[in-house]
Amino acid sequence: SPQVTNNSSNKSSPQSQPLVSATNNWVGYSSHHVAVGKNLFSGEGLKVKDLFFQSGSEEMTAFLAGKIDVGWFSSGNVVQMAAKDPSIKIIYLVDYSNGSDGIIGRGIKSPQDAKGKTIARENILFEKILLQAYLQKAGLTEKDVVIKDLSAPDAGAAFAAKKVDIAVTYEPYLSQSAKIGGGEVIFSTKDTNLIADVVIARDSLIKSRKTDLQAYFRAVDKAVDLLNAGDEEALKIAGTKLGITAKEVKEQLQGVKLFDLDSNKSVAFNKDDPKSLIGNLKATVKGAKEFNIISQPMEVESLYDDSIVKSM
Amino acid sequence: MANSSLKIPQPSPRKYLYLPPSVFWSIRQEFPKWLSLLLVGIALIVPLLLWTAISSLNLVPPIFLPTPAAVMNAGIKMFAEDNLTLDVIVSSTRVLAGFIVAGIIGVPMGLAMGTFYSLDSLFAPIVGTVRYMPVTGFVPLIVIWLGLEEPSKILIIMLGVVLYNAIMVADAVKFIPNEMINVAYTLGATRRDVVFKVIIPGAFPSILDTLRVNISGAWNFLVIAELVASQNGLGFKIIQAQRFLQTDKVLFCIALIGVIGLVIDYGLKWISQRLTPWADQIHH
Amino acid sequence: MANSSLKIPQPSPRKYLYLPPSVFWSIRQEFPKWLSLLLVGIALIVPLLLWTAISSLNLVPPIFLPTPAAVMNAGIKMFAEDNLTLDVIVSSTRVLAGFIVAGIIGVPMGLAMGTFYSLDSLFAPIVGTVRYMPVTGFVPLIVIWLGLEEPSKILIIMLGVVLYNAIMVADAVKFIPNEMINVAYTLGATRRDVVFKVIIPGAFPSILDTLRVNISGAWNFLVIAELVASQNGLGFKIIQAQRFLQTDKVLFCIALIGVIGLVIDYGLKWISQRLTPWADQIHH
Amino acid sequence: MEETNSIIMQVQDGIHRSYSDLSSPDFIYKLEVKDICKSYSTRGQEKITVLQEINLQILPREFVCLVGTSGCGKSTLLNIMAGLISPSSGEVFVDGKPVTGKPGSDRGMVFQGYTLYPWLTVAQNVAFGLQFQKMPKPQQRDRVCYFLDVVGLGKFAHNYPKQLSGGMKQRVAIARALANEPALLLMDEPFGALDAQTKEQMQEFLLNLWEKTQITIVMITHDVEEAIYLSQRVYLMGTHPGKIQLEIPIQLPEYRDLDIKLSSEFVDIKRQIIHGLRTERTTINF
Amino acid sequence: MEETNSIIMQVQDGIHRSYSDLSSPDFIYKLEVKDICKSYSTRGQEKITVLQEINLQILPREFVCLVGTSGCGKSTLLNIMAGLISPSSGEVFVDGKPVTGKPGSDRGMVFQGYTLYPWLTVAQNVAFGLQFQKMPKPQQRDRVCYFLDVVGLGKFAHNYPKQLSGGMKQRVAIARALANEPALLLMDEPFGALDAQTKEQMQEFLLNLWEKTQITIVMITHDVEEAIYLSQRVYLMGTHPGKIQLEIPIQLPEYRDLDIKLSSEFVDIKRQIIHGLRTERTTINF
Ligand SMILES: Nc1ncnc2c1ncn2[C@@H]1O[C@H](COP(=O)(O)OP(=O)(O)OP(=O)(O)O)[C@@H](O)[C@H]1O
Ligand SMILES: Nc1ncnc2c1ncn2[C@@H]1O[C@H](COP(=O)(O)OP(=O)(O)OP(=O)(O)O)[C@@H](O)[C@H]1O
Ligand SMILES: [Mg+2]
Ligand SMILES: [Mg+2]
Repeated sequence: SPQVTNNSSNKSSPQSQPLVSATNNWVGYSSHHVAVGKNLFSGEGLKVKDLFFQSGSEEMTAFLAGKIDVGWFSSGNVVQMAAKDPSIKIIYLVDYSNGSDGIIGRGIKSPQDAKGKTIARENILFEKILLQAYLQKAGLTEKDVVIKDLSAPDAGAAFAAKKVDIAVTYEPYLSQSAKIGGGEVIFSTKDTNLIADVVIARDSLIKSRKTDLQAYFRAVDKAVDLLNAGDEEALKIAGTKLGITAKEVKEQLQGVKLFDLDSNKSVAFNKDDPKSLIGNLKATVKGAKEFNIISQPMEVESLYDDSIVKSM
Repeated sequence: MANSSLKIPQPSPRKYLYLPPSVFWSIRQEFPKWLSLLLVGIALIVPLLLWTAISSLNLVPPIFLPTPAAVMNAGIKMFAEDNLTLDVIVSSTRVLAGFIVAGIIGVPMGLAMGTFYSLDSLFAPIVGTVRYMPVTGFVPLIVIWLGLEEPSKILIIMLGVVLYNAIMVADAVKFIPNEMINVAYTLGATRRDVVFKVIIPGAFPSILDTLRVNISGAWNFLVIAELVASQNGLGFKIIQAQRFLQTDKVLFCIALIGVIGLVIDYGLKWISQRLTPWADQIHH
Repeated sequence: MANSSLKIPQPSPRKYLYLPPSVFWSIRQEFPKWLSLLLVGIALIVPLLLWTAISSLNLVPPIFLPTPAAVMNAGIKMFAEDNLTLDVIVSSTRVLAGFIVAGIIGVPMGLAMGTFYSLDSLFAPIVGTVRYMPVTGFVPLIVIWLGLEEPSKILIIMLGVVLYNAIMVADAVKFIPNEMINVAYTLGATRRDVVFKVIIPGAFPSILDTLRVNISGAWNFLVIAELVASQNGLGFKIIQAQRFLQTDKVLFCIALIGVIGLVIDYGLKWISQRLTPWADQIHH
Repeated sequence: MEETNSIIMQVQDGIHRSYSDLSSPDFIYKLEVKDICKSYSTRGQEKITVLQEINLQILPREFVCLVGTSGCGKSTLLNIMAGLISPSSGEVFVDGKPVTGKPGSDRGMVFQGYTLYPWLTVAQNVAFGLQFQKMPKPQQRDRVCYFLDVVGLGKFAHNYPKQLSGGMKQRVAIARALANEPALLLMDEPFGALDAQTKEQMQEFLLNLWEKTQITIVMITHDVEEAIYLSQRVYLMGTHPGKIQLEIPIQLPEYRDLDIKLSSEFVDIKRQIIHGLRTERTTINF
Repeated sequence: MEETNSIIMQVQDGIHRSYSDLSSPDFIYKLEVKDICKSYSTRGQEKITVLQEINLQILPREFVCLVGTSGCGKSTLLNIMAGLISPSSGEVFVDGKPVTGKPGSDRGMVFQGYTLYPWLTVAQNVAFGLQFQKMPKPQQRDRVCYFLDVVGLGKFAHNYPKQLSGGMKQRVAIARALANEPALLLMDEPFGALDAQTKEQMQEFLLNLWEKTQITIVMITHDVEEAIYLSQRVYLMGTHPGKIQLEIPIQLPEYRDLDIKLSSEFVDIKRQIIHGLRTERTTINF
């Protein structure tokens, strides 16, 4: 299996090397922006190089290319990357989508009604899994409906223009399109662990820069607390990064359940908790295999490394 | 050869065909400056009016097509709060850098292809295949080799344009008459001289046209380029605003790119005219 | 005027400059067919060898650059299992449809702009702004108006190319000498006749060149077009494979597009030569 | 051949008006050029006046030649007559109607640079004007055939212009203008690229055509003998700026043959014109 | 003016070799054309033979004219001599060295279509060849000035070609070829677009230049008088396919003036050539 040498992790004096940390425009990653913006990382004596992507696929490419030390991804993306590079490990649970992602429909009373309907969704693992979870309730699969491959924004537009009956999308498209398109949210990630976002790093980095990572997550933890407390300045920092107002960040975050260090310790990697990340990963790996996105079945245990979180 | 059977009972006052004078439809004749300005004005105002009409009549949901006024407001706010000026500067620099590199590589390549059949044979297969390939497909390789900084963004823009430069310049060189090359030979020119003293000056107006056509291509690739770990730029702003359904911002950025384009187009046309005083002035 | 002070002590056997004969560097002279084929061969094989070398030496991780053999295998599998033939047909149809519409609109528009200053004033602002704008920004509007079926895909491809057609044809029309138009006038041609009998035939070789240049643009926009609710097509396959990090499939599809492009390029060149027997044959 | 000749024969008997007809009050000139001035403004430099107050009248069925030193403005004047260049001031009338800046098929033109359409064969070039008259195809074909024979290019009907020699291109341009049967034929050095033999034949044909049809001809030529042999009046143009220097009526019989070039009247006129040209400011100094 | 004249004066005394020198075994012709054939293959049609077994020798310091009907292949032959067109078979030698298909600055050429560079001013066009000799700028300027004066275009030095008349363009092309001082000057109807006056002046100048320098000149012309007046030998070309029909040595004194055109020898030669041209198959029938 291919091993990508990670330049920044193999260098001798790890302390002098900034940690290259990458996120994308998902609102759940606001804690990263707050940690950067409020100098929480440097407060921990850590140099962090902040990379920001507008699309998950570019971020995945950069990570696999060894240009990133610590990456914030959806668990679906991680499963795909780990299939290519098994040294990639999940070390922290950022959030669960908690209503921020969902499915809107027009005249859909129950999952049974979806049969034969036209559904717009993006061909991305977490959206496929979300739709699968909904259809499964009525024993349906994607084969029983007409799928239109559209990015979440375009799916929203298509629903608003009544070109499709059902659309899988996220906020703010979710509520806006439902309103204009004369429909309602028929399924969402509220109170589920269907869509999880995590932080990953490679084995080598986890070993060589353990202290740095600990400092890193201490800073993130502070940021999460600020956000959860609705700190005005923190929201504003996140908003600036995402191109929205502090108020909008706050609204958006209502559809996201952010995890701090404690809940990471207690929930995230706890096999016994039905809402743990393990459950999410199992579903994701299963979906990925079903959808032929990965060729080999994967051990969920090989996907994460809770040593950093546990050591703190 | 004498088998024809012409009977021409020429009706005495034969009907002759005249060219009726026309201002609007004049071909390469004088054209009043005021009419030109009027038409340009119409061309700019009519789409704006259409847009206003469509958006005010709610033919399209306003979140997907806000009114021009809303877009204008969003723009003013972006300039005031989001430091849009920086985005404009950053994006323009990227486009310019990519475009200059594409010119430095593409134009000589095109000249070489148009001039030498050997180099045409050598480059045509590459130009003929790579030109068709979507640049997005190469983004991973670019990231690996050039990393996430400016060079990869510039390379993406460059790749999108360079082969178009080459093929269009090569096509332009074809139209230089053989006689011009022959004259140079009889005056003692080497092939090198022919390239520098005949082919380059002869193709110069077309090279300028080519660059004017293709600089818009460079702007088209900006969005793709700024997908790669950007912190700013107009393309970045467009994608960012799209993510949160800020259509007014998206449209403002697009319109801004359009205005930049218009300035570039008219500017390059003006420069073209200055640089080639010898060319037939066709208009005015 | 007589102020010159020429002293030309002409060294008796003056050094004259000759053009040394050259096969490889010949300009518009005969060029051996075999050498041309050899060079085309080299141009195709060298990049393949480079690719093989880079990928076999593991200079780039295989997830990003699989070996040609691996890509070939992926391709064979795609043809066998994924019905790639259908994708090729579907994508070609889309490109062709978009391209034909872009030709039907863009070429007359370019002719009109190049011919009439009035229509140039009218269209130039639109061509000069819209050409610069990223098509991606219009996708939501296209979805709302045209829906999710073929028309919106064709429209995206069309939008990507049509203005380039227009501006390039307009530039070509400029190069038709005034005298050709004047001759027609003295023979009783109306402006309409001039357009159809002088300007169109005169610009015809350039129109063909323009179409050949821009059909690759249509293929470039295929990926964007097939982001919109596609179930098949090469662009769709590329996006899908890219999302799921199947670089071998991505590269195979890209290479396939390149091969299609090469065939189109040489085909159009050949057709060009057939259709314009009167043009100077420059090569061979 | 007999039949094709009909094209020339079937015309009214030319009523050769003499120059004195001008006295008639309602007389209408075929072509009248009134107070034409033309100047070009060049970038940075001052205006260059090329033509200054040109006045001339041409009678119906007249054959007039324009001679003058190179660069004196002959081509410019002819283009203004044809309506292709707009004068800076002044007007052009054909049959009393103003046609300034209005080209038309009444005034055929042979250009100094020939200007054939490279994408058309020789035959198609000659037929170019006929299609605008909506002439039926077979008739077009016959006429093209006839005029190509006239200029000796029957065999080259299906060649493209790039396959022709300079003189052959010029002859195609002549055939094209003739085939369109203009009322007024404007020719800019039409026989300049022809060898003596061909030129003589073309001259004879042109004279023949002129005698048998009602056509009015204005021709620029550098060949003084040609001018005298063909025309009824010669305008001598002066230079810097271009103006009409001299008007020489050619008092030779209507029907001329080549021998006339040896007659003493002919030689006298020739001397007169050459003298006129010589007194023009000499532009060449070495 | 005295100083500029030095360009012409500073040459060896011309040793005018007579035609009989040819007997010398190691004699080297200035230009030799050996068994030249040229044919074009046209699409679909058969091959057209344009030149068939052309053989001719030109002595150093000779002035030779080529005459022939339009389309007989004169320009093609001249282009082959210049090395610009490759013959189908045969060879061209300059000073005994083969130069087939090898153009060079030893053979200057004035093209039938002038072909000026539109992006260069008149002066830059004339200077075009000088830059290749790496001539210093001031010297270039002087030479350009001189030759522009010669062709009477001193005032137009900074105009672009599009601002010139046909005859003026032709003169620029002549000046350009002359300024480059070739050993052998090939001219394709160089005075065709010039008025009688200018043409005479150019002829005189050319004769002057030729007498005072070692230049060898081959010139295509349609003006038989010009051919006789200028040259020492006239080649008459026949047509279909092009071949050398007749070679007429001009037995006139070396130093000629315009009056010579009236001498009986001159008229005799003229008659001979015109007769030669007439016996050529007539291509024009009407
Ligand atoms: N590319 C070509 N293809 C076919 N035939 C050609 C081509 N070029 C020239 N010819 C033919 O070659 C012949 C000679 O042409 P050339 O230009 O040498 O004539 P020329 O003697 O210079 O005539 P002119 O006095 O009219 O200039 C012509 O009959 C012409 O039709
Ligand atoms: N576009 C232009 N700009 C400036 N001057 C011009 C332009 N066109 C022509 N001229 C000038 O007008 C004058 C007359 O040109 P024209 O072509 O009418 O001369 P001509 O009498 O036909 O000469 P020739 O016998 O050499 O053909 C020339 O001196 C020329 O320089
Ligand atoms: Mg003229
Ligand atoms: Mg010729």
